[in-house]
Amino acid sequence: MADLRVDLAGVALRNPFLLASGIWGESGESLKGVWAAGAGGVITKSIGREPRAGYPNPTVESYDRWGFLNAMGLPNPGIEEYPQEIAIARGAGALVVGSVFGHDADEFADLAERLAATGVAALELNLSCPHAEGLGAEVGSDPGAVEEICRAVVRRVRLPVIAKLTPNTHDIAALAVAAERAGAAAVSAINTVRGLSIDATLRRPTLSHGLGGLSGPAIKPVGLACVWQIYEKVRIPIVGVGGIGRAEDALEYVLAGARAVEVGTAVAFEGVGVFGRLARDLSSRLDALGVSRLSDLVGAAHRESGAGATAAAP
Amino acid sequence: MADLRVDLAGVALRNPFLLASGIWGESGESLKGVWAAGAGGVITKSIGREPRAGYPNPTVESYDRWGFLNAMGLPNPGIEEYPQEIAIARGAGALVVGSVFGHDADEFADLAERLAATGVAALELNLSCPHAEGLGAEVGSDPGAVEEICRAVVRRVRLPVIAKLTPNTHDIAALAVAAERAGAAAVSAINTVRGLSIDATLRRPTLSHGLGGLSGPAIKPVGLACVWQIYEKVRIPIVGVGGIGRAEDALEYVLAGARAVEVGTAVAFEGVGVFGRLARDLSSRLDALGVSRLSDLVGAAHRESGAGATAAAP
Amino acid sequence: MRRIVTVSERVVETPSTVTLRFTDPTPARPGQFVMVWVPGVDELPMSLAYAGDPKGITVKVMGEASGRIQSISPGTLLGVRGPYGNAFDLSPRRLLAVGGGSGTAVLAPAIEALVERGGDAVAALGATTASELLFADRLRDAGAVVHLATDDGSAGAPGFVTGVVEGLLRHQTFDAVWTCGPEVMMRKVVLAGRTAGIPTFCSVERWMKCGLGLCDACALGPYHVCIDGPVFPGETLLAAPGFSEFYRDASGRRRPYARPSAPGPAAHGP
Amino acid sequence: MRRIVTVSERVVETPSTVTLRFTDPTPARPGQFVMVWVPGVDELPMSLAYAGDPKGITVKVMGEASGRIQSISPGTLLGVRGPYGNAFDLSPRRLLAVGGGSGTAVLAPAIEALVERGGDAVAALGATTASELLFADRLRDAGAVVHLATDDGSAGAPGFVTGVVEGLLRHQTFDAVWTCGPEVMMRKVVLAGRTAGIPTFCSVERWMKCGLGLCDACALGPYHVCIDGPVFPGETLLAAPGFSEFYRDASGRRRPYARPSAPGPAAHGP
Ligand SMILES: Cc1cc2nc3c(=O)[nH]c(=O)nc-3n(C[C@H](O)[C@H](O)[C@H](O)COP(=O)(O)OP(=O)(O)OC[C@H]3O[C@@H](n4cnc5c(N)ncnc54)[C@H](O)[C@@H]3O)c2cc1C
Ligand SMILES: Cc1cc2nc3c(=O)[nH]c(=O)nc-3n(C[C@H](O)[C@H](O)[C@H](O)COP(=O)(O)OP(=O)(O)OC[C@H]3O[C@@H](n4cnc5c(N)ncnc54)[C@H](O)[C@@H]3O)c2cc1C
Ligand SMILES: Cc1cc2nc3c(=O)[nH]c(=O)nc-3n(C[C@H](O)[C@H](O)[C@H](O)COP(=O)(O)O)c2cc1C
Ligand SMILES: Cc1cc2nc3c(=O)[nH]c(=O)nc-3n(C[C@H](O)[C@H](O)[C@H](O)COP(=O)(O)O)c2cc1C
Ligand code: FES
Ligand code: FES
Repeated sequence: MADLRVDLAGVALRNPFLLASGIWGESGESLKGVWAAGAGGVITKSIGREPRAGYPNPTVESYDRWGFLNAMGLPNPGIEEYPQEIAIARGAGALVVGSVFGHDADEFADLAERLAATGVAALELNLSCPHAEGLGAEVGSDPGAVEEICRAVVRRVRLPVIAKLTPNTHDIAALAVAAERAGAAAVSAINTVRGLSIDATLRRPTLSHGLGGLSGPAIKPVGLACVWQIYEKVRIPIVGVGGIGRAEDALEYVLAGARAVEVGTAVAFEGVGVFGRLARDLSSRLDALGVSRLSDLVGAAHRESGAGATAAAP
Repeated sequence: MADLRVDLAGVALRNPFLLASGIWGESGESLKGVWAAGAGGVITKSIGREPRAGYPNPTVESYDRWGFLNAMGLPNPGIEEYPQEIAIARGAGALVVGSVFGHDADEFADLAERLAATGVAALELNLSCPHAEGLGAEVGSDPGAVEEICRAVVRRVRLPVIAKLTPNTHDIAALAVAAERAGAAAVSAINTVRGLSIDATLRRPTLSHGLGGLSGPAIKPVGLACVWQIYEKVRIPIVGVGGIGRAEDALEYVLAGARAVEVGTAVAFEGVGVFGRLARDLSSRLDALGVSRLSDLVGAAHRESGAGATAAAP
Repeated sequence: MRRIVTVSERVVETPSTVTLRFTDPTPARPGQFVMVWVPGVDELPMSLAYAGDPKGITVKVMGEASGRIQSISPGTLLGVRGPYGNAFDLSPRRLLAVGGGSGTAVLAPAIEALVERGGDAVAALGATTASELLFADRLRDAGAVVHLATDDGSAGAPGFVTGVVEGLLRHQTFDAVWTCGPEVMMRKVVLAGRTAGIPTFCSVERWMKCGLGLCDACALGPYHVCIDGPVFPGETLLAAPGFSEFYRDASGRRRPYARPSAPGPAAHGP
Repeated sequence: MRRIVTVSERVVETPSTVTLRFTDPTPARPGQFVMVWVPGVDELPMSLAYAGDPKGITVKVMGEASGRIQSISPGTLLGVRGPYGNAFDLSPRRLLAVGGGSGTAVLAPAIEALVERGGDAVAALGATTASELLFADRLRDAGAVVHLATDDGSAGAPGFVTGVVEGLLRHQTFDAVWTCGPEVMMRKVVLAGRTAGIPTFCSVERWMKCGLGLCDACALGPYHVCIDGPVFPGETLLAAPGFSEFYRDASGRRRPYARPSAPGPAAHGP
């Protein structure tokens, strides 16, 4: 049996599969269920200062097996009430990563500090929500802002800080470099890809917010490209996210440079059992490949590929 | 029967469906075939100064019915030899739009001038190829460069100039604004979305170039979001591209703000007969909706949608 | 995938509930729900009060969105996706169905289907007052024996319907009990079923956004109502943290159910 | 979708051609081709010389990529996608098959399948010299009557195989003629078939990139060899601009076929 354990910036994971933020992440019982299903760790819903109801419905549009478009609007119970949910998950032994979002560096740092006090193993900064004004990607596509926010958080908490980056930019590697420079312990990529769906009969966008973010199998190539480009520019570990639902997807992300991965949409497509399946299948796949430790493969596609294959593109 | 004719920046199209650049566009006989199949017009492969072989194979990766990833590397016969292909298409009565790519404004302008001499009805500038170094999106994600190139071309040719924009940016509307300011007659959006695919067994990218561009149904939400965002910022017409294969897709693009659309990947998925089908189906769909002229619907989703729905996001 | 449907009929059922019918060929089973989009207003989970053709939803005014849905006239376009969730098991030979207020809406098509398959059904319906009793005639027409209760005693037994239920369980035998209504009411029904040794099945409501098992809005203990429910065995619910105690609002915050009846997802009961 | 296969066997067929076998369960019909990816080298269209299990391709050294493919040893991993394109129609009762050089590779499995279905096959194979004659024994084993021609007269009739074909068409009757080889050769075969009033079918080659009808690399007049071919009726080709006159290189430029034999996609003939 191949060894799936990974060290993510000092956090020991029993396997590389983390629950992605925003999926099954509002309630402690759900986080606990994901951990029980075999995840290597669970990332909370992105938490803000105040409770937030998010946008009115419709908030999700589904495409036949290849993706979702969502504009939830960052609903969350707020930092006051959310710690009780983390406590439930931690009570069950879950490794919890806390996710936060904010309007500026100070708010990020405050929230990070408060979440850190709940016993989470690491913090993920949501610098990348594609559909919330003044939050997320609006800040997150500017390397200067990314650096400032990461620096503010790193100064305030002792936990590893993971900067979650947006693909809605021409140069995600520059964002990763900014995060690294600021002392982030890792970066995760990608958040959703900006998209829109329209109902032609009603002549209007189907999501109440209009613009949303695409997730699921359709964005796997985009996520792989981002991880690939980031791997060529930074030395801190990368967490791959986007369209992962089968062990093979995860393996591709690892080969592109990811040390761990997050699983979101697949939880809805496949059910929470996907976590157990992913770990089992990845282990057998590695055995078949004659690889004893997953971590030996991190970034291996950069080393094996021929001349033309590594050429970086804009 | 609803009226599908559209006026695209002074170019009269019999219907809104143009062949997208790079699909079936290298040979005159193929362009002629697309016209005969019922397209409203055909856009040539992007033509450069010299003949270009493109990247070695593999150049295309296919995903089950929802997309392709390609890194062709802009193969083209070069401006010397290509006019004979245009002549074949024009000889059959086809409305031809010439596409060009270059390294700088001068090269774009030279090529545009030479293509203009072949009798094309308009010129599309490929400012957006996601996988060719020093070409395409590398230039095309900088509004300043877009403006400079468009201005240089507009000065040299009398034909309508269409700037084809990349979605691999945080703000495509800013690119459109730059093109409009420079005198472009229209913009088209989108070119492919940057992506990568990896073969886990071989531990290497599957395309010889590594990074490529995603096309097909998977990118329709991305294209719609781009057209939507551009429509809110410019007055020149928009040509929608990305994942259009059914009349409903085209209608969604029109409602989002597109005056005409381009069809690429669907030609491979559905065969060239897709053009006749699209026009027929769109016409019946408009009849069912009680709409007599397609052009009345351009941007209608912006007008009909409620408060929350029109909120622009980053 | 979402369909756009046209409302073909609007029926005022009670002063606070209205049924809207529409044709939608997607097959559904009694107990399932759809996400109903009123463009420009909201998209809400609604049980299918009619699961065949034409489909129908029976809406009680709770707040802004349900108010807007109610006032919809025939010819209006709605977006519909689903059906989602599980259905009632139609195998019981002898059924007791307990509806609190508009909770009867989801029970009605299931009772009809069960009787059609040869089962016997007794229905106990409760409401605040006589005029708010829902689908009593519809269920009688279907062949069910109908018992009534009203808080104000204006029809049937005075008081909560749970009183009627306890009596029925003492004097008759059933293979199963179905119930839909406020969770405090359902809890009592489940406990009464436990005492009588009869399995209970509750249709529960939680705030919903995706309806797809993605967003966690509908979390009820370890379950997601949109995919694991809405129908749960009563014993499962008794063991689930939160049942009849709190629900989560749009932000995911826990909100207690006020007693005996309260605003909240399952508040449209007696 | 691409599969990664392991080369199980390497057979040297002639001094310039080698067959590679590999197991790949995807069903294929004789006449179809696959895109074969040699990691780090190139991906090339290759006809299936064996369409059953294990599959096989027979490769002639033409340039760098085919040279690298040839030298591949058992155990090597290859990427394979497809099969793509159409197949030979196996209904003729009496067939004449005309192979020029390694063009015989694609004919062989189709001839075997036709004979297996009860058809009679006569094969006329041409090559530059005796040692380059491909699959003569394989076709005899399959039950075909085999005629040979070599440019240098070292085996069979001296000169081009088209001479043999003209003789066969004069003295025997056939339901159909299949051919694969240089286009100038195929053109002659098509014209001979026309004179004899027998339908001809040619397997043609063009530069290929996508193999999916997307990129236009394989354009041959109004057709795309990857989806409309590789097998075309001879009369269709005679009417197609470019047939036997030019092909397109990787940039899409027209390149004339030099005569009588030339470098280019279909140049690996007699
Ligand atoms: C599976 C299921 C089936 C349902 N079936 C029916 C039915 O057949 N008939 C019927 O009248 N109602 C039904 N409901 C309840 C309905 O979805 C709404 O909750 C109710 O109509 C109130 O909506 P409102 O926006 O008017 O109220 P609001 O003024 O917005 O709020 C009143 C209360 O309704 C609840 N609510 C609002 N939005 C939602 C939402 N998206 N999801 C869940 N609860 C929400 C909240 O608890 C809120 O406190 C069902 C709910 C679920 C989960
Ligand atoms: C449908 C089809 C079936 C084929 N079947 C066989 C077969 O069974 N056996 C066999 O040996 N060859 C076959 N070929 C030809 C083969 O694909 C190559 O063209 C040939 O091997 C030369 O490759 P090279 O790279 O070594 O040559 P290069 O040195 O690259 O070039 C020599 C010539 O080969 C041609 N060529 C190179 N790359 C390609 C390409 N991607 N697509 C088409 N032509 C190309 C060009 O005309 C070039 O001038 C087939 C081609 C097609 C289109
Ligand atoms: C419904 C939904 C809600 C999400 N909410 C958040 C969030 O709160 N914070 C965040 O960082 N990412 C959020 N995401 C993004 C995911 O964490 C993930 O980056 C993205 O969905 C791509 O992964 P996937 O394809 O596996 O879903 C959300 C995604 C979805 C689908
Ligand atoms: C194989 C291929 C080649 C392409 N070549 C070009 C090109 O030369 N110039 C260009 O502007 N766009 C090119 N594109 C982009 C398409 O024109 C189009 O913008 C994109 O594919 C999205 O549309 P679709 O989803 O309908 O394919 C190419 C796309 C594909 C798939
Ligand atoms: S409504 Fe989103 S998980 Fe149930
Ligand atoms: S090889 Fe691309 S169209 Fe045929």
